[in-house]
Amino acid sequence: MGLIHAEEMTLNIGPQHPSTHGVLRLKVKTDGEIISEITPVIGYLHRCFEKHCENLSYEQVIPFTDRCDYIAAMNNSFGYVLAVEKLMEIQVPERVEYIRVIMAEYNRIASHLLALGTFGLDVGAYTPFLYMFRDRERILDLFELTCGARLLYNYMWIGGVSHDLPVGFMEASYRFLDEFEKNITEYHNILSYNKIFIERSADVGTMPKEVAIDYGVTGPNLRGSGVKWDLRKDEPYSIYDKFIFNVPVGKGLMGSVGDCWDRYWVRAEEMKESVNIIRQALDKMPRKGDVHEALPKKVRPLKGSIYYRTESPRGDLGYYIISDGSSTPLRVKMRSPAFTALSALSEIATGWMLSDVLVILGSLDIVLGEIDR
Amino acid sequence: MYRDFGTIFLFIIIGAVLLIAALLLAKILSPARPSKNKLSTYECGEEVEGSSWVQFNIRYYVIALIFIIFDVEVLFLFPWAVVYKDLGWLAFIEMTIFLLILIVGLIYVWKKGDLDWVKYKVKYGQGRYQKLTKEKA
Amino acid sequence: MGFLENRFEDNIITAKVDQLLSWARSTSAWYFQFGLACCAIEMMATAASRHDLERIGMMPRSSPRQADVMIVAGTVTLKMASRVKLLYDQMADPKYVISMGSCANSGGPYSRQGYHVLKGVDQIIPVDVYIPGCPPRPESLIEGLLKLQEKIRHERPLTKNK
Amino acid sequence: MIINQKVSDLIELNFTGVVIVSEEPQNEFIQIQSEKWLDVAKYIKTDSELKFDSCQCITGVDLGEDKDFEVRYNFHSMKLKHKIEIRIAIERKKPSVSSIEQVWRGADWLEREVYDMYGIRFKGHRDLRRMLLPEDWKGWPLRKDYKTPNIYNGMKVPKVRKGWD
Repeated sequence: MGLIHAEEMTLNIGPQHPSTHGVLRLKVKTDGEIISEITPVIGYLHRCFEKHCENLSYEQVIPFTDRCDYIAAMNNSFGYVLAVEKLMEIQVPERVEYIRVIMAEYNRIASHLLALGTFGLDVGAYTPFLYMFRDRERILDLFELTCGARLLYNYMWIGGVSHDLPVGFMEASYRFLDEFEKNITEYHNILSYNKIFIERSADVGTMPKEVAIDYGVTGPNLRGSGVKWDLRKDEPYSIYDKFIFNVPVGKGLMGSVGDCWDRYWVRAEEMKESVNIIRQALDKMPRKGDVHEALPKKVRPLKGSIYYRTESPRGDLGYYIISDGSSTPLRVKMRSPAFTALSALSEIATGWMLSDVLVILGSLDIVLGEIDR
Repeated sequence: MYRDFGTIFLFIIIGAVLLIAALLLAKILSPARPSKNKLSTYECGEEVEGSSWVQFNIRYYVIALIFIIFDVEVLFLFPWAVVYKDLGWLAFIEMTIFLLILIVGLIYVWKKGDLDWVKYKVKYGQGRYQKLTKEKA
Repeated sequence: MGFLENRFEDNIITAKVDQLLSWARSTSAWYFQFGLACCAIEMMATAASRHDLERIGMMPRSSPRQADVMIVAGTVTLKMASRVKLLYDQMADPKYVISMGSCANSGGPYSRQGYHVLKGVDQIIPVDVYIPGCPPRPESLIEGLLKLQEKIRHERPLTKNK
Repeated sequence: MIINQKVSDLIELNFTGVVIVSEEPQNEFIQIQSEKWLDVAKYIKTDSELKFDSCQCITGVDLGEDKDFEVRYNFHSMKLKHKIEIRIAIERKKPSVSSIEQVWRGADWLEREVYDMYGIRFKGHRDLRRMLLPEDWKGWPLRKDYKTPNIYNGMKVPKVRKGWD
């Protein structure tokens, strides 16, 4: 049978596809059902973020950082704001630090809920998506309570936050957190230990530790491969050193270390850790304090540059800001974690079947707004 | 006897009518504005590269052949099963011989590995895909 | 043109048949899953459990052949524009377009320095309903869809020159 | 930061005359020349004391209309948990620097994006194409002297002035 030569067919899992999580195109060479070569083509959502940063002042850039990673907008602007404050050596009051950590962690839970829900969709389970969006809506209500917006908040300002916490926020949070803890175990029962889900995602698309580090993959994808690296723990920024939480690392419970199931499991466990952080933050938060206290009159950092990293739900979100003393930055470069995660896709997904490749893509949890910037 | 044929004929008529009605209704009512772009093949918004008339892997042909063989085998079993009661032991022995021959064929095909539908070429396979990992080039 | 389309005079019978046809089309307008950016997440949230889109008869379809409404949810960049045009052409008639979010309406926040952003999707495809907002709230998206359904309901597919 | 001083001394030890002492003390970085950059890169990845195994971020910078370009690399070591920043100045007429794509696989896409935005050619890069913009896009957008094109494939690019302002 070796004489008969089988050609390969080139397919486009193109910009418009239900499971590419946005406008990503995968040029795929298939031999029957097996993928022999994948080249991701991106740029369909390149919205010139860095060009905007060179023409807008520092505080005008904040809404654009929200729109880069639109699923975790709080974490994005949190990273940018911290970078500029470090550049200007602004010391933010205690209460603002706590509010920012609470908002960032809530946004992490909301982003992970969306990631797990759509990953369930990729594997073919429709109902967990609806369960998880029901809880995500509850978190969006809390955001709406504080800053009026559901998805893109422009909440983090340089030196403070836009609104103080409203009156009913604390009780609503406690009520939500108690119910949400029970829901996480419910999600584990529906999806994580579901036989078909394990069959489809365990041992599939394993990413060894060396490949992950070499490609610069960070965040839950890296922790899924067994590397214990979390910026909140290893390079504590803001007030993360005041909280006690552990960092879940992939242990290969259902398959090998670093497979799709592990990345999914790490995200599910991280949600529990975020709930702990929020609880501790809500207890220890100083009740009084004006949030607009440290707002600078003119945002005009002195000449210099800084590379500041924070832990976004997708990984190491880095901002490289160069200021030339004027009120508009000379250059802002956003190091996007999903960008490097996607660059590892062609390495770990060759040789799998077409349907497995989409499961691997879903487990990497990429957002195209952040990749194309 | 003839009444039965009548009902079958009636079924055929109703089936045909329903089928044609469904197709015609759609053809009549829907606005048809064919254009070159509309008739081009849909590939997620991209122009199509290459063609789908490629030489497929041979294993699909072999699998199809094996399926047809065992499908026809079941075909022979149906009439036999209907009149099985009044044929007695002789028919039973004949049928078991027939089945045995085919089972030998199945074992041969299974051992030869033609039933392996999928030939993975995984780069970092672990766990159940361990043996499929390509030798580290 | 279709066999029966725009063929009859305007009288009581064709008016009633038109009403029936348009009503049937309006209550089952399947939308074409075409999420580009942040508005796609709001579209997903609208289609999910709290604000359900299926109760107004709109089911997500991922192929242009089976969809009636194309919701352009997000920023249309210049690289994506030719694909949007091709996908719109590949949709089956009768087809409608909803431009969701200020990025699709007019380039939105990216209209000044966005060298790679198309300033409004109506430069390449005809748009039926514009929904303002960045991203529009699920309620405003549903209001836009209801306005589109109202527009479909008043169409007259069978009568001449209407 | 002590690590920064140790790294520049080690590089100075192995590759004499590469490190340029720069006047900007505020941040920890090492300015080096671009000639022997590939060997320095291999050295800092494999050296037992440094082990920078993860290339975090590559940033292209256009310092001004007539000034030079600059490429800034941020490296990080997962094992020894320290990080440094290396800067390389590139002259504006024929911008090119040797590519470190074979050393860190993550640098492949980052370099292609810097090429796409600034036109800095990375010598030795196996597949240097535009990363984000379409292939037939003319010009390098993030350069300070970049003019937005008026028409691209028949679509008006700049905002239509009439009626919108």
